Amino acid sequence: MAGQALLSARGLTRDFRGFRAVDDVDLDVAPESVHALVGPNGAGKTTLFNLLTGFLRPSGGRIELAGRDVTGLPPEQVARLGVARSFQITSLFPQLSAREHVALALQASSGLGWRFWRSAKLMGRYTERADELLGMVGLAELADAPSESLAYGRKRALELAIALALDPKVLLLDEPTAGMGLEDVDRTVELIGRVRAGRTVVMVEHNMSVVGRLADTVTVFQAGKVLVEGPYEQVRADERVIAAYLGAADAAH
Amino acid sequence: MSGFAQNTFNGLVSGAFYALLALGLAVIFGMLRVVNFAHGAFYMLGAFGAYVLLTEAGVPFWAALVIMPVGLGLLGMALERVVIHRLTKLDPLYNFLLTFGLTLILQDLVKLRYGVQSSPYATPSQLSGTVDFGLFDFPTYRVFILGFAVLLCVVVWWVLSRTRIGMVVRAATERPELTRAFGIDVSRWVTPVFGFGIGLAGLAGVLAAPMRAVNPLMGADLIIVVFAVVVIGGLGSIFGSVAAGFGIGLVQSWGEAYLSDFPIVSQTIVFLVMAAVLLWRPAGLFGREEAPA
Amino acid sequence: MTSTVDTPPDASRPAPPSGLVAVARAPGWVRYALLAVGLAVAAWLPNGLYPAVAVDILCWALFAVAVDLLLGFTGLMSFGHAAFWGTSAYVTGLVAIHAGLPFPVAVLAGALAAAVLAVPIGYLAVKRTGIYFAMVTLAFAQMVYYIANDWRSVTQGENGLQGVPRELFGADLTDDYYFYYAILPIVLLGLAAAWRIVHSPFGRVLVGIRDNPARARALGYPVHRYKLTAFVLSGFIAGLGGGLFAVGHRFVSLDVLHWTTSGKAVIVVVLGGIGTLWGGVLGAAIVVRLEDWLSFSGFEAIGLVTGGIFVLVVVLFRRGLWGSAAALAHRLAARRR
Amino acid sequence: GGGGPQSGGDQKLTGDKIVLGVLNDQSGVYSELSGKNSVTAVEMAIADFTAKYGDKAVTKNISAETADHQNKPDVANSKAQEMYDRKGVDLILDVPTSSAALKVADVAKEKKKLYFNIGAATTDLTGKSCNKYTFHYAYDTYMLANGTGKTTTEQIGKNWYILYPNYAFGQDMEKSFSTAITAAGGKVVGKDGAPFPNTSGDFSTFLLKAPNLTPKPDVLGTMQAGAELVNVVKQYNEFKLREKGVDLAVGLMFLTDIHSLTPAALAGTTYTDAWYWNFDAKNREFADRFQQKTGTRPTFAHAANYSAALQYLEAVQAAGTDDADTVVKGLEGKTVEDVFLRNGKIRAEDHRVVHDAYLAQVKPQSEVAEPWDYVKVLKTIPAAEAFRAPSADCKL
Amino acid sequence: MLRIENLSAWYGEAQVLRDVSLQVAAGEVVTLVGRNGAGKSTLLRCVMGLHSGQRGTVELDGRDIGRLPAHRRARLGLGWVPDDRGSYATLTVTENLTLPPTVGPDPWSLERVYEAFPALYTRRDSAATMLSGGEQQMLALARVLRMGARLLLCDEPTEGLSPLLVQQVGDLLREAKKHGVTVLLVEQNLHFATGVADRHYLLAEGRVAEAMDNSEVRSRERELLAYLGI
Ligand SMILES: Nc1ncnc2c1ncn2[C@@H]1O[C@H](COP(=O)(O)OP(=O)(O)OP(=O)(O)O)[C@@H](O)[C@H]1O
Ligand SMILES: Nc1ncnc2c1ncn2[C@@H]1O[C@H](COP(=O)(O)OP(=O)(O)OP(=O)(O)O)[C@@H](O)[C@H]1O
Ligand SMILES: [Mg+2]
Ligand SMILES: [Mg+2]
Repeated sequence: MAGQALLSARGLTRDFRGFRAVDDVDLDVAPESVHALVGPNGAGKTTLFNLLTGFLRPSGGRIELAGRDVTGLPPEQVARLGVARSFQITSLFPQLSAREHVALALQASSGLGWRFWRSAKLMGRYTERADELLGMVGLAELADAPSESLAYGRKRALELAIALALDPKVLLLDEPTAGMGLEDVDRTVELIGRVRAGRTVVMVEHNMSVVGRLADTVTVFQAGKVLVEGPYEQVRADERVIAAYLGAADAAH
Repeated sequence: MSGFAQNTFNGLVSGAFYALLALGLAVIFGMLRVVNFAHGAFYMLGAFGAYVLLTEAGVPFWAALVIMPVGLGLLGMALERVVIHRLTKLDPLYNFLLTFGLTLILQDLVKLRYGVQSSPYATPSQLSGTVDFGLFDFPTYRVFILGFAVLLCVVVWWVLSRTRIGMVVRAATERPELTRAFGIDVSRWVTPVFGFGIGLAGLAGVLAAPMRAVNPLMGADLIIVVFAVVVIGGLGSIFGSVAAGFGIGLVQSWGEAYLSDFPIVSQTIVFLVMAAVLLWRPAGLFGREEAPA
Repeated sequence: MTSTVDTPPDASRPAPPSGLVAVARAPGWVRYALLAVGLAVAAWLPNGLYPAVAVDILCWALFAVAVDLLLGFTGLMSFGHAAFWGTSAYVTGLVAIHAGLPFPVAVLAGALAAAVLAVPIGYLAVKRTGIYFAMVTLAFAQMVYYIANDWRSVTQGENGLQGVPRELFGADLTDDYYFYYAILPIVLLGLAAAWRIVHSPFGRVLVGIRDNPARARALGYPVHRYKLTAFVLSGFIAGLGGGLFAVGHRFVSLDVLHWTTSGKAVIVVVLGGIGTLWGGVLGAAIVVRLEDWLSFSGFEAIGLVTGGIFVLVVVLFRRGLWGSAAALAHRLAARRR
Repeated sequence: GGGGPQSGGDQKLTGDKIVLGVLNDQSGVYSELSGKNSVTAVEMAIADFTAKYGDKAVTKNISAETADHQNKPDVANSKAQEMYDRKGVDLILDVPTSSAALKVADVAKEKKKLYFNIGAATTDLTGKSCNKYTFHYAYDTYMLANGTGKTTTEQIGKNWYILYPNYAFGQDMEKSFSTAITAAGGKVVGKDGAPFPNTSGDFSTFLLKAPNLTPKPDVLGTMQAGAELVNVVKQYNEFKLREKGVDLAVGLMFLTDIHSLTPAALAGTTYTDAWYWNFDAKNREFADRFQQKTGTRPTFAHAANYSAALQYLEAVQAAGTDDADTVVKGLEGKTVEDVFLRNGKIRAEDHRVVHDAYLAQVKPQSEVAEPWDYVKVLKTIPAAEAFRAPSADCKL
Repeated sequence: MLRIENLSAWYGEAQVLRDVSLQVAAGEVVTLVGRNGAGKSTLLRCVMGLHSGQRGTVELDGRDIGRLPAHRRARLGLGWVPDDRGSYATLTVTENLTLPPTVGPDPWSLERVYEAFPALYTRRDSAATMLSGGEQQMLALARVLRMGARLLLCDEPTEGLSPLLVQQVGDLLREAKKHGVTVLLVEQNLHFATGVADRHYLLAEGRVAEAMDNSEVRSRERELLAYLGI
């Protein structure tokens, strides 16, 4: 299994001043799969994301991307290796327009960002592709609006567009549908379904219907540890998961 | 050996001034997120005020020790009401710039009225003797300063960390709007704290008057060193600022005494320490890592 | 160093001083007209002002633009830029005195030295942001000041480096009037470079980093390295100004390294308008001219005036002169539409 | 002064006027010991000159210009140029702060206009930075150190501890002091450079060290100036060093410093003064007139500014022209006597203006009979001894 | 209890609320549904007194509170759960909870809060912004319960909560209601909304498009979902 995994963690641990948020986690994400991480609040999912993307250094353990050791690399390098993420709590550039966000993301993979002697007009080459991506997430008309004026749900969509712009091998989505209206949720699910082709997606999601529709594998966390792992239907029916996470009512429903 | 003890004692006394100033800065920063560049100017006003009170109204040292901090505290509160608080919504840099401008103004106002020459101020007669410590004797006034400063730091630390005041004010400055939505009248809390921080600077000034040259520029260069002290201790950490204040006082005193052949070292030692701290613990020795920017 | 990202980019902290203002989005003819007016004024300046003052304005304009490059476009307020201005002044002076090279070469050497110094200082300083950055740069600049103060054998200490020549292939540049025109092209080049940096892809990344560094990292931008690069570029441009200043005054004193020099540079930028670039040029012209006038006016309290300007600008019109004018023009244009 | 007035007919004054420029610190640390009151002193000189010559004066159109250099050499540079070029200034006076003083010397040389420095102490003005158009009035580090070091060693105590601020001025002073002390048969048992600027304002480390040295020093020589001097003296008293048998000698002190420290704090302290207002009747008469105009007693810098302005006007009067080269020729080697210059001589070799100096001692508070009368003169140091011999570094 | 009459609000020149009128009776739980950007959060901020560009009437218990500053409104018993959760980075969890003064007759004790949210208890000494997203959401809700507010203004309180916790929040709100607390709830999750609320307002483009009761919402669920999405 470990051999085929695109992204894998071994014994991953992270402490915060004596508090262990992620505790000896082994995780294998198969290439071109959609892998969902679920679990109660505070189980350590976001922390795991931060570890995988280099925003946090692990206190122990090892992370491999396509067989390469990426433990402890800074986030920008992880990003350059083809791992893109969205943020659970919206994180944008308040004064830039939606299009500029996407252009900035598209540019990141080229060395253009260092050209302080060239004209910014060069970035115009990304406009077309940016508009295309914005169209995909339903933001075509809002391309010129500064991101601070977007309502919350739109910001989530923009997060997704930015992550896609990086054309990543691995896409890490932290609660991509949180705060969205149902239609937007459907659109997002459909979008993820579309972009997953040729990519690996890891997502944190509390909306079980989204998980059910997309995920090949589901890992359930509790208190920093892996509780259960398996296909959706199997996990969903698991007693432990119902007790710790889903709750009886929801499971019945 | 007695030389070493004396140098240590001296280091603690000049550290007491750093500590008092750093404490005021830390209170204001920790609570209001304002780096008060004018802190040195208020220190100067404290010393000058004591001088003016004495020469123009015959007010003695002990009375000045109460009047100046209170008076400057009120001035600080007015200042907070009129300008500082308008800027707290913005980047903290604006308040830094504002207080920088204020420093220039305050210095020049005093200069216009009283000139740049240092003004005389005598040690209060009750404290003009020396205390015998066996190995060495030491000016009573210095002993007084050390005791007073330590006491004050402890009291302030206790009030701010053990009572509700600190908590409310921190909340009020971090998210004024939200805090108001919880039924807390933000301005009623924030303004006095700013005044209090300024009052501390004024107090340090009055204490300095008998020991240091009293002139309009006395706080100008000092404040930069105090900034470095505060960076070392951890900006906003009350304990860190006080500890770093005393620590830097000691290090400087020892440096002067034992490294006098390397003037460049003893002069830049504060900054060297700061560079080292930045490399090792960017948030300062006792500072908490802020949510990353 | 620990870092977390799962906090809002800065709900608690308001956005840094705003950048890209209306002028950048003004119609082309407006921009060309402004450029033409600016060049015309620059060409005329020493005829209307005392040439030595005009030379100072040019140098300070470069300095201010360098500071704004960091403050307005990277969100980093350096309160220690005197370190670069001053270091370049000293190196320029030493090269000019000892090597007898044409002054542009000496100035270039000075600016390079400033850029080199900016590497270690920047490396340490960019670990911190916001107000911490200001305090850290301030402290390091003060350290450079003390070193220059103590390193008498090279810097001549308090007496300053006297007799910096204005060598340019034997041309007689003793008259400031001609010297002004000799340095004008260098200054314009420096300003153009700053403009180009701001309006380059690199500049866009800087603005992104300014507004949300964590996000920029997640996009794959090495934030610290970008900031450091901006810091070094800014140090270089400040160094150009400082070197010309040294040649302009034909000597270098410790004052070029003092923290009040850093403070003055920030005043100039704030008065002109943070994040406007050209505001710095305007601010330099006003502050330098004003100080010149004040010192002959017999008014003793210069600090009262500069401090007063500072307070007024910060409290009443934070956009500064250029920013306010641009915003006004923008609003008028919008109303007409 | 010598030389009769020229006939009014063939005056060769540029613009038919004489303009004296006072360039000094009007807002900073030197603004009281010199500053605006120096302008008043120069105006008094103009009035006295005009009164003296009446209609025979080379011109009646004499005025004073002034500018604040804020102790910044770059400002001094621009102001000096502007004064010479735009304000028609014939002579620049004062210019405290060594770096500014040296810079203005450069300007004077280049513009070929006269410059009388009064406020600065550096001997470089008459050493490696001397030039044809620059004259150094009043005092310099050599005079201060030599006067105090030598005379105090002879009269008060042989063993010295020297505390100096660690920058150019302080280091020069320390060297000159040590030389003077040793030459007079004294000994420097310890010396320390204190940080400059000393931001903490604390000198106690050094002051505590002094009485514990062996042999125990008789005199603490402090080279600090201005506010730092105030700090040293306050702490000297705090640690009761005088009671412990260590007397105080000060490198550079002005009347205004004594005023701000109070004689009580300084009683017994020795220093070298270039001039003292209550030395004799002549000085006192000038001081009275000065006080009427300014409300305060003159420092030596004020008197020197008066004297310098007057001597320049006399020289122009004698030459009948304000042409700089001619005036310089007239000044060189001239012996002069006025309220400030006693046994004065303008040396041709290096343009040092030499004159009598005075070793002064601060009176105890009880002996202070009237405001500002703070010192008694212990000894008059003759002009020939007071200043160093012309330096080989100086090539005019 | 709460009456809003002809409320309009602007951001700069853009109008986001247009003559909104609605009422919430004492003891009622009323939801506000609407698409992203419909102006729901803005409405809550207007009620709280935190939005500067507004016009119209806001009455609490028949008293016009439109001119009162936010802290006075809070003292009358308003409790706000902001959409960004409003955690204080400079305060610990316990401090976040004890910061607001009590403003109503039935404040929760700290013990009761920790019993209801054990996760908060384990993290009680951490800075609030270091909590996970869901924990912060719990904290925000717990905070207003501790104030004992009579009228809760909850902005999407279930966002980011695990299913189990969503149920718990539902229970809490029902429980609070039993104790006479009134709730104005902004919610995207219709299923959740019908579970706790008595009535619903549909906000569209800054106007109240419809007022509905539970049965109506259930019967028109498909249609509403479609509408909310478009
Ligand atoms: N920087 C930090 N310092 C201290 N504790 C932290 C830090 N970051 C996270 N934690 C703690 O670690 C635990 C796991 O947090 P994490 O954000 O990973 O949870 P999560 O699974 O993403 O939860 P949610 O679904 O609510 O987002 C939480 O209890 C949280 O309080
Ligand atoms: N600070 C702001 N500046 C300008 N416009 C804003 C601002 N905040 C919100 N808006 C705009 O006001 C409108 C209403 O926003 P509001 O946040 O009230 O919507 P909402 O219904 O709460 O949406 P969501 O469900 O996404 O939270 C949106 O169109 C939004 O773009
Ligand atoms: Mg999370
Ligand atoms: Mg909302």
